[in-house]
Amino acid sequence: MNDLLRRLLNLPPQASTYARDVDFLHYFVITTTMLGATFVFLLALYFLVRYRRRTPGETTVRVVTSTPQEVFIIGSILSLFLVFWVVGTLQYDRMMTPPPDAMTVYVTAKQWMWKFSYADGRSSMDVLTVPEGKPVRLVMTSRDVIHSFYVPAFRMKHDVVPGRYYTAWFEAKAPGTYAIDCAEYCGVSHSRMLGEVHVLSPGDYSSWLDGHPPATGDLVAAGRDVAAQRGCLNCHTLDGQPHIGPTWVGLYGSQVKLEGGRTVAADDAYLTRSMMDPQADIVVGYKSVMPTYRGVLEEPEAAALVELIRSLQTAPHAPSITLPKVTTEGSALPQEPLP
Amino acid sequence: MSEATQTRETSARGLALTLLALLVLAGFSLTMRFVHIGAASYFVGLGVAAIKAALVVVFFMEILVEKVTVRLAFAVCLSLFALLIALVLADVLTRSVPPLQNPPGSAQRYRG
Amino acid sequence: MTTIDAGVVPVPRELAPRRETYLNVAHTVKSWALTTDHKRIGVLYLVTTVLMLALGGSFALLLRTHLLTPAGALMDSYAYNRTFTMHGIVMVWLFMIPSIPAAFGNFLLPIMIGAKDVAFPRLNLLSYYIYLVGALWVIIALWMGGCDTGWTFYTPYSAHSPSAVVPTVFGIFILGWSTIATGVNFIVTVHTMRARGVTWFRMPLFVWAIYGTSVIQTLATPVLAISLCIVGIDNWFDWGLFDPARGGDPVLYQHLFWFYSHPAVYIMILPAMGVFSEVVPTFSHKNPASYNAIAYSTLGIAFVGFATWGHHMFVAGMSLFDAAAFGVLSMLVAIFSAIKVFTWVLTMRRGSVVIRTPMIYFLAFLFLFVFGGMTGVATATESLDVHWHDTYFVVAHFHFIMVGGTLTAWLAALHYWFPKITGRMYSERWGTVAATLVFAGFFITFFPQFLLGNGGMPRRYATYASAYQPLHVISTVGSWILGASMLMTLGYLLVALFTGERAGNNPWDSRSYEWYTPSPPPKHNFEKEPRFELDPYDYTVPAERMHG
Amino acid sequence: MAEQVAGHFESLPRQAHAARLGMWIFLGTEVLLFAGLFVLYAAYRTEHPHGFAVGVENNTVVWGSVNTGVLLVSSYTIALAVHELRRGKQRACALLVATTIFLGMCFLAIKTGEYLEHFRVGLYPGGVGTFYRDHGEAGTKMFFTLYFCMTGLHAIHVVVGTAVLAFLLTKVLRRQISERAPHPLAIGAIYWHLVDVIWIFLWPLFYLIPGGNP
Repeated sequence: MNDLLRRLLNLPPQASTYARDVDFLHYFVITTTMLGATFVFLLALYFLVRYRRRTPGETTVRVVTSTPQEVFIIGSILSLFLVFWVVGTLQYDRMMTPPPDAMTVYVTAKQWMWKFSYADGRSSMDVLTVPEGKPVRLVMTSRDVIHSFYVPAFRMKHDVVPGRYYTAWFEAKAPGTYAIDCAEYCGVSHSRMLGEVHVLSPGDYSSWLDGHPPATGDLVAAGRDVAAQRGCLNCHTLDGQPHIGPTWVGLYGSQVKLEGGRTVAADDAYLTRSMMDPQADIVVGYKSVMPTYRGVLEEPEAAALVELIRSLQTAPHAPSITLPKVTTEGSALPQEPLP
Repeated sequence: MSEATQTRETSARGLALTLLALLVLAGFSLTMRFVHIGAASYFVGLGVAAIKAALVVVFFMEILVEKVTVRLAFAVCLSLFALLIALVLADVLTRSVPPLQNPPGSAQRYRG
Repeated sequence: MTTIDAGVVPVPRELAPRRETYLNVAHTVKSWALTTDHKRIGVLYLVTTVLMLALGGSFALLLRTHLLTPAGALMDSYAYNRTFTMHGIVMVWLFMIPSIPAAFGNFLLPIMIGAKDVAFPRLNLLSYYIYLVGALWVIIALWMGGCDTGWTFYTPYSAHSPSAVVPTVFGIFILGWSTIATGVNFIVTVHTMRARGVTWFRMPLFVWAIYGTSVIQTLATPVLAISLCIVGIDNWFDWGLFDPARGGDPVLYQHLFWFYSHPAVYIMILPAMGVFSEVVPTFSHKNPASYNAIAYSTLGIAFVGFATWGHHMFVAGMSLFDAAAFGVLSMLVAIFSAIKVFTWVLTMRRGSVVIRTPMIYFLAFLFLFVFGGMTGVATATESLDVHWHDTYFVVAHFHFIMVGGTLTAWLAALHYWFPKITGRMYSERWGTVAATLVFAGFFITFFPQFLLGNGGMPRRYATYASAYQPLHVISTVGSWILGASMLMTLGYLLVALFTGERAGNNPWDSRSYEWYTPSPPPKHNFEKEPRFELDPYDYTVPAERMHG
Repeated sequence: MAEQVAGHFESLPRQAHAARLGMWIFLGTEVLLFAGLFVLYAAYRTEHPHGFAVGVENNTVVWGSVNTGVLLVSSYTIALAVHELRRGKQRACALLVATTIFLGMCFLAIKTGEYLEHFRVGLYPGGVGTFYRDHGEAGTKMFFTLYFCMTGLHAIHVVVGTAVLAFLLTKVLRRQISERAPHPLAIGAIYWHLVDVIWIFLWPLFYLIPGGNP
């Protein structure tokens, strides 16, 4: 039944986990509304024939539908629409909130091409390679105008807006190649801004990973090298001691209190933002002295740093030296001693 | 029946009093500029402005003298204004993705 | 379908005395150019909007023919982008919005409430000339190569587009003030100039529809004016009000634009509903199933319509809370249309229905509008919209409403009030053939686009994947049929203008107030002070009782 | 030559009511025209509180306040003018309308002075100018771009208002508007009051409210 209706409505294959649910709601909404439309049209045809004019200038009796009848019609239609809305909103919220354990891929849209950067440092143009059966979180931004990342087979679409990191996600169900389109008009070659999602079975995916070794060996080691080279360690510590910048120990996934009273979860997007745009979120008690690393740090290096910070959540490094107490003047936070 | 005989218009004295009230309120909101009251300054500033606007609309524009359709029309315009602000701010405030101060790309074209 | 010939009794030519009407009162160009007679201004708008329909229609045929082959048959992508943008702009602002309110609203509103003219006749003429200046600026932009940002002008692309954005935006800005002037004029007319006995609930329902449209026009268009102003400033002076690098947020532009543009689609559909609220009772010889339901749902659409714009932005990066809020409000506004449809259909019950061209257009409207309208409710369901947004499904939906709804109603209005405006009768045979062809052409054009949209074909694509070609070919052939049938309609109506038989004052035997006055009506609408004892839909008494 | 009743209206009060209703609806559209910009201001202030606070601090609050005073007094004078016209005092009304026009001119002069002062400091719309070298926050750039947009649009409305009042002044002087039908002047006055009301809201937003974290 599902396949028949899908083929009848010319829908692409249901290749992501939520595609099936969306399609079932689709069938329910389309059938109920088309039945309603056909009923209304047939009712009109019936009245047309049944009450056709027999003699010219014929007068008719004044008939007004009673209010209860009106209320019933309105009530039934409204309740049907509200059912659409409730199911639609629940599915929409699930489709728009990535699961926490999803694998991250950075998507950068530029006028008329897609660039994908993976967590382990590799990046590719217009082709997104993901394993089957694992949720993939796309952290997307645009370099120029609004684009829209649209994979019809996954029933997934999200605008890519310059100036913000929007996240969208999918979990591919079956290996295969699925087309990516740009859905938001973005200029001359809007219709040629195409890409492909290569979904590989776990075996193929691991051989694909081996086939393309990431730039450096162990990610956490790569992260520490980058942190040393780029001078991160001048302000941030790996052993929990407070210094000019917040320590990275226990940072990943914690709730960070910011200036102006906001608290933000320190997830991948927050860490990336803090590297690329440190002025955006100033942690309470710290001065905003950090320079921006946009254009300095390549995506793979940023990804390696995030992996390093994630690893420090459980295994902080032993303090090789005790750093001088730095009191950031005017900071509301008293420098409590190390636990 | 010329309009002059309608009694509910503002008298000359009423107009002068309204002006005085407006100037006093303006003075007050000016002083609030130099008093640091933090986030409350939004409500004080806009609240005083709303009071002054109401004074002008009621006493100078004499909206109460107008027929009910006029008042209805103006109320509808204000309610649409409020609807637009409410729903847009609801979106901006509840959006989980903050803006970037200087986002990648989209550098602006400097002229001069 | 058996058509019983009744009601149409043409008056032989020599019997009609040489009567002074608004048409033959003066023939100089000045009398037309500087007229403040709302009927003449209505005719001027009608002629201008027909030209604009032809212009927009030709762009549509260009687009459809281009899409015959996946790589594009006629033009390069830049030309295609400018063609679909100008198709959208010309159709929306130059034809759809003024077509029924400005042409038929101007002509009929004062007559239907027993007034001599609109409240501000000079402002009425001024709004026509502002419309002409605005249209001129859009033509200038067209001559300069046209604008390629889509009729939605989304930033930041509209801020950087090299095409003729500024003249286009300036033209629409001026058109906006013309619609506001007309809107204010009609609102004040309905409030202050109803004749004795014409209370709010004894007015023809077309007046309610035009009143609701005017309210939306007047209140929504200023926000369009300011957002297009900003687009113009951003494109010309690069002030970057929506530029993320300078603190801007492109999604805010979408909020401002759609705050106007969703009420704008109600500006387009409400007059269509008004036309059929007149056509169905007249041809069923029966009072509307519920006068209050139609009147109140008109106001419901007018006001709740302002709160539903967010369903255009479900995937644009709006917060989940707002998406849910706009979702439920969109469902709420949909029931008002549903009420109207049920009321029209129930009006035919226990009536005395006869089939004429306007009624055929009503059946076409009923099928297309309800079918199209329901897909609107479907796209307002958030999770389904994620797949459908910016695909051909949405293109098919709004064409079902705009062409299937408003254009069908415009054609029905053209035929229904043709005798009242020109005093002559169109040929019923040609009318029936053309109506059926319009319906067939339309359906073959736009039904395949639903399937294209489901298949995931994005809109505004100059080139597409070859898998979609069969459906595109069917759609293009359909567009040729639709184009041909529109030309045919224009043809036989022009012919009827000169050779049609003389229609009597009330060829459809209707009770609505505009049929009390002779057709074509005299300069001041009524020879003597109009006294309407009967309700405009009282078919319990024969037509003779109308004139007391 | 008193204002004659337009042909299609039965009586003068009905025509006056129609004119006032038409003007009030037009004022509604003007409010909604500014609504677009107020919404942008509100949204951007929530996104860049600090940037806007810096903007408010560096704005010419003295000139802005003088302008507020000027507009409030001009609102009073035009209201008094209508009041005098209803009492039949033609000359006093003409004098008051002239003062209102003069105050409108003062407002525009002060506004131009303010803009020149901003340009001198290197502060141009669109985030361009030397001022932004040390106040480079994106929010500040947006603050001043919005400042130029909203006060510019308001200044245009002041110019239109002054022109309308000048036109009405000529009709009052030629006694075409008298106490029998004062509504044309009343309508011009209502438009001027709206221009004043809009400035009443612009003034705190751009000059007075430092906001949460200065």
